[in-house]
Amino acid sequence: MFEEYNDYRKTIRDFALKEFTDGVAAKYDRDEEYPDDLRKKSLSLGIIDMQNPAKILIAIEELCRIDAGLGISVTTPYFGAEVLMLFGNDEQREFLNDVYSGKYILGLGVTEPSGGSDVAHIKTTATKKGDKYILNGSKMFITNGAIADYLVVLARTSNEEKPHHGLSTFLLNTKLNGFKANKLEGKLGVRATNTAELTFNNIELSKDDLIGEEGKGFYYIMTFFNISRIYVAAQALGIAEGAFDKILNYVKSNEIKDENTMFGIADISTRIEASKELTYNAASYLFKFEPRPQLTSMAKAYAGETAVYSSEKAMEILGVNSLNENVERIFRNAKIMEIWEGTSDVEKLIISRFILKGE
Amino acid sequence: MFEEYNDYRKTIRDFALKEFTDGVAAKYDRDEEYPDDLRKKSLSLGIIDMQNPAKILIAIEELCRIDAGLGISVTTPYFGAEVLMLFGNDEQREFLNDVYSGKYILGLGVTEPSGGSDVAHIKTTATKKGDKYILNGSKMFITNGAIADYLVVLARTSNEEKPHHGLSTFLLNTKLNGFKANKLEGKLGVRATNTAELTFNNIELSKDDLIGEEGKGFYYIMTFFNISRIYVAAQALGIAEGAFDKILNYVKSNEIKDENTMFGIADISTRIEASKELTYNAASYLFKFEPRPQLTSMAKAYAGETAVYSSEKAMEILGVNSLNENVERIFRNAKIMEIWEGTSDVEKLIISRFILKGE
Amino acid sequence: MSNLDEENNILIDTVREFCEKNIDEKKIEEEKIGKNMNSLLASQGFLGAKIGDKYGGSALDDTSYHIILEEISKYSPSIAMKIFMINSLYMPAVINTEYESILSDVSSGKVNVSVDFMNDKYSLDYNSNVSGIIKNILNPDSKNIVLFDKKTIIAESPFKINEKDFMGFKGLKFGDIELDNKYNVVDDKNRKEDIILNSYNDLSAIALGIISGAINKAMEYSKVRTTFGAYLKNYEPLAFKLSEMHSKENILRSILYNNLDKYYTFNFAMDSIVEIARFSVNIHGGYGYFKDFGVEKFYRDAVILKSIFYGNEQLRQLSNHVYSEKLNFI
Amino acid sequence: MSNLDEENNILIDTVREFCEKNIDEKKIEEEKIGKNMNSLLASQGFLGAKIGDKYGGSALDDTSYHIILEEISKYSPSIAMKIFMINSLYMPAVINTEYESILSDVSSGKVNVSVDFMNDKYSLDYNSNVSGIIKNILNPDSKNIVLFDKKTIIAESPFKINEKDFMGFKGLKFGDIELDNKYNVVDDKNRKEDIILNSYNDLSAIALGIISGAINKAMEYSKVRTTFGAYLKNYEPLAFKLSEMHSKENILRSILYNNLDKYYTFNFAMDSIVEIARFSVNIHGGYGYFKDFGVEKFYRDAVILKSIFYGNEQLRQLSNHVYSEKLNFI
Repeated sequence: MFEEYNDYRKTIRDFALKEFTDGVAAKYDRDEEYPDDLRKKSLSLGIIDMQNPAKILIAIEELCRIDAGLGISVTTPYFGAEVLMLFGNDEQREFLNDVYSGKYILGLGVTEPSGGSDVAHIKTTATKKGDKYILNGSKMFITNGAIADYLVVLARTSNEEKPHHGLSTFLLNTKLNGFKANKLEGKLGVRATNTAELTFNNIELSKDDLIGEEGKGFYYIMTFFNISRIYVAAQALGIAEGAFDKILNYVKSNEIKDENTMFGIADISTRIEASKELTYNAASYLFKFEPRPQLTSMAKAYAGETAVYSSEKAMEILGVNSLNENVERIFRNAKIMEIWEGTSDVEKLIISRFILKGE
Repeated sequence: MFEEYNDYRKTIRDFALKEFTDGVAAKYDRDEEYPDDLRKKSLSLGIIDMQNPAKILIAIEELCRIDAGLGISVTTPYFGAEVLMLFGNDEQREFLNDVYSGKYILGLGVTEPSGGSDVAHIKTTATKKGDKYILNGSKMFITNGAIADYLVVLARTSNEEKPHHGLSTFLLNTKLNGFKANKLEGKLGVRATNTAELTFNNIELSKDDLIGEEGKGFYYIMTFFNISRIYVAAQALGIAEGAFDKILNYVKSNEIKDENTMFGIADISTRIEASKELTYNAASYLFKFEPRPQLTSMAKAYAGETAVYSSEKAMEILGVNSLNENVERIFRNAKIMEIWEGTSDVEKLIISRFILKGE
Repeated sequence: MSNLDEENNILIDTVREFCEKNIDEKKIEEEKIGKNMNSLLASQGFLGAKIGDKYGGSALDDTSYHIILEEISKYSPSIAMKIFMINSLYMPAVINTEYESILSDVSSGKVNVSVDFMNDKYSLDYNSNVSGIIKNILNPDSKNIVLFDKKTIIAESPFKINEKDFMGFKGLKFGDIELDNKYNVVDDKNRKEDIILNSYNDLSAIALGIISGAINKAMEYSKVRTTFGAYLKNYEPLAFKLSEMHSKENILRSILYNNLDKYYTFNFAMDSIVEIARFSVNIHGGYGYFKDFGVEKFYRDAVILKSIFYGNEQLRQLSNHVYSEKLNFI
Repeated sequence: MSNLDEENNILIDTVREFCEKNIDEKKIEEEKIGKNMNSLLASQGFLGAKIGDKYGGSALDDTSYHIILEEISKYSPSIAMKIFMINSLYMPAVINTEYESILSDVSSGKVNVSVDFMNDKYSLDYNSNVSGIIKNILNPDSKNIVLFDKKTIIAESPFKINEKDFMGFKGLKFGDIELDNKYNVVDDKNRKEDIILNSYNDLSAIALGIISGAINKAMEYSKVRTTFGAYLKNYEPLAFKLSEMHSKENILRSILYNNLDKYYTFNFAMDSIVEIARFSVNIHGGYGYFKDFGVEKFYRDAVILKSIFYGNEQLRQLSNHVYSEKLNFI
């Protein structure tokens, strides 16, 4: 299913090699600045085609292979779009065109300061008042938080016995009164991406801002994560491959032949191959609408660990030569793969739950 | 490519569940005896179809999932057949029908006491004398060695500058004078399989016993290993799955729910899924005659390690309950997967060589 | 091992000499530990290593006991397990009870005793009768067996034994017992957990012996075996890994004899043992898979030791122990 | 740590108190180790911990030196690295040479010095001129720098520095130097290998501090952070893993201060450090990825420390060391 896109893959790779030069990547990393110019350039080349998930996956992999900070930055302005696509009304889906065209940057506001991966217990509320909802609360670690024009936000609309029953999703215009974004600085890696803490202070939402039905938000978000996880797997796969590229380049150009390094190459390449097959296989089920969440979680957890493993091995094999920002940046970027959109621990619980249910 | 055989898979599984009962498996394990009756039964049901490598792979996986000692025993009487199939003359290929029908048991004699995985430096000689070859030397760890009717044997026919240039393959009738097989006992696992040390004392081979061309034996054997490795991967995959079955069964029937065990289940199932995809993917290239040896080696090395990992985890998770011969037998069987047909170390050198060559 | 004194070193030499002369583990595995071996072990004072001298034991201190367990495990994990069961499990259960006088026959090798590790369920009645099945027990051919029910009890022979073949600690008999026997209470509490907790260092000593025996086999082999034209020890990935394992062996020895917190020592032992034993088998290639080379037994016994004595329950204990400690920082 | 005496414990308390009061690693990473901090470190005798008193140093024994490195690393791996570079790398290169008198200014914090770890190539001419590029050097703003060519030489400032941002040991300046400087020979041999070998225990002490700092952060966090309605420490897979890491920390401390073979200790330290630092970040979830929580620095510095000081070359040394040892068995 992915081999047919080999030409597309090459286009993406060429773009990344040309635009994500070491100097550019290092600069955005140092400055912790969102690369809006690169986003626009990628848009003008039509690199992301939201109609084709296989192409999105490939684009993410190939871009992150060159630089994950920039790669994620240019592929993330659509983050959360699937919620609107699957559950939004006509108008909201119409709105997505402006996201795809780059007019608007989108983001997803789910995680909260006290919550982490525990989505069901979020505390942000959207209290119904006439035909409005009043939004109050805060969100944490929100990608695009300080640059997004709109955010898909999860909030509590009612208190139910089962906490995840009372949640709903809204499309929030960040220009509204009461919205505040505080850009978070000092990230270990993927520093070109924008991350923010948000506060909602009596923001007035209209009922048209509700996405789908009230009370179904938890389900919408879980459905979304079952999709978006595959893209995180692709990010991780790209990072692992990028780290391995550095190793191969170093080994070849220094004519390193010792067997311990050869064993390292075998181990890393095997894990990368396994990550790739897990990711593509899970994606192929997902993209023909037969999702197997345990396969997606396996792909994400395994590829995430492989990204970290490969990048640490790059540091180890290159030794003192790794103290080069274009290598150590990869290892700093890799770490987030075990953290966002469900830590590896959460993935493991998902996997075991499905496995035990499944037989 | 493998899903179309799901019915066949079920047939095999049913056969194994019926015939490879715990009692039967334990008995052959204890007695270290080759299960010739089971071999005949499997033949009468036509379980192995040498014309269809995908079915062989599935049969090996499913049989080893129930018991590797018996599973390998009934699928190994054809061991070495591919050498004849690919490089033999018409008569030798004709002879294979008697192997497939079960009239003869075949085996492969490559490894030597001093050699291990170092095939190029074997010491057995086949010295030309008129139109005969006189075979002298010894072989070690030969599967089917003491029960085979015929063996594909690698021997040195000339001394060349590059040692692997002087090797040739022969089809040896084990009834010939000068052949001696000493069954090796005291194996850690797969004890139902037959393993022997062989000595060749002035055995007279005719030139018709030569397989293919003189001096090409090393190449034939390497080609063979590039095929047979995928079947070892399938053995290992089956063992890993079998160990995991024991874990799931234990966890479910004892209603174990603690998170540490859940993490274990996630880790094991992820590695098994990765082993499966690596194996099937490598096999699919191989079976359409586009072998990618590095993928095959990755599959074998990874699945072998996973077999050991899963079976050790079964011992750990079942704790004192694992002291049951039907569980600990799996862990004893698993170990051979990292050893035969190229230790994991050799696989790693193959992988890295291909990777460095490949780019 | 600078922390061991002259006397300790003499003991080490004595035990090694004994083992070299008397222990053929292959034979022990085939024929089980028999009468002769029992007498030999008794005459050396090994069987009753920790038993008091009024019962003919050696009343050794912990360090000496650990030296014996370590050194014997290098040759025969089975014998070490037998000594361990007597001194670390059985004796603590019976000491200060009416059963303690049996220790005389135990330390002299006249009778076997055993302890049920499994979480078997028994039925006790008012006529001091215990029934049920003991599964997978080492030393079923025992005079009596300590069982852990709500209380700590002792079941009296004769036992109806269903002997089974088993691949771990093969020098000991193994099997199931169909219980229909007399029993006596030796403690009103189930002392299993506390007895095993107290034996952590003893188990670490056995683990150290297994680790040491396996690595030494592997290192010796790596010096004499050639492949692809060079000694195995010249293949760096193998040499590095063996050297790292050898480092761990020495670390374990250091912390055991320096008496570091037993939870840490035991965790480290259990964390290393299987990987080390497994890799020692790997180093031997095909030979490692055969009993004759004397290395696969370490792998078997390593895995079995861990299966019996280390699981979630022990990790829970470690974790409780760690979280109840005053942290060394801030 | 029963192996440490009263005096050692007083030193530990002193260093901790100093760190608590004076070290704000976030600020140090942002502003680099500045004049004030240098004076403070000098006044405590840390900068010249091993330097003799004729040069104003503290002339400490190894144990005291390791205590300082460990304790400071828990707060600021950067400061520990600075102290290490002076005492373990620079001083051994210059002692007993005409340069040793500079140690006065070093121990008082007046001048920086540095050592080039990279395998950089230089050109030396007969006018005592050295040219070439020093890549990726910590403390480029130094009075002079030890270089390892065929001989051990010292290049004299002023240096043409191309400062770079760098994510490890961020309290120190970092960059490349375009060399066109005077040099002097301090030893006719390249002493890099022997100097680093001699510093194994010192590096292990820094590693121990990083490990300890990371685990303590993680354990504290696991006691206060809740998720899915329970404290993190109540999620067994996390608690077990933290407890196992805490065990390793204590093992490393035990073998370091008990003076086990330095090869073993260093291997164990390098084998554990990255996994422990990484997992300590993981425990913190999203927060772990941000500088504010003070844990990601341990991960960065752990990986960098290992990249600089532990690779095939060190494994080769370990392996040679192990294979040249008399084995403890047979």
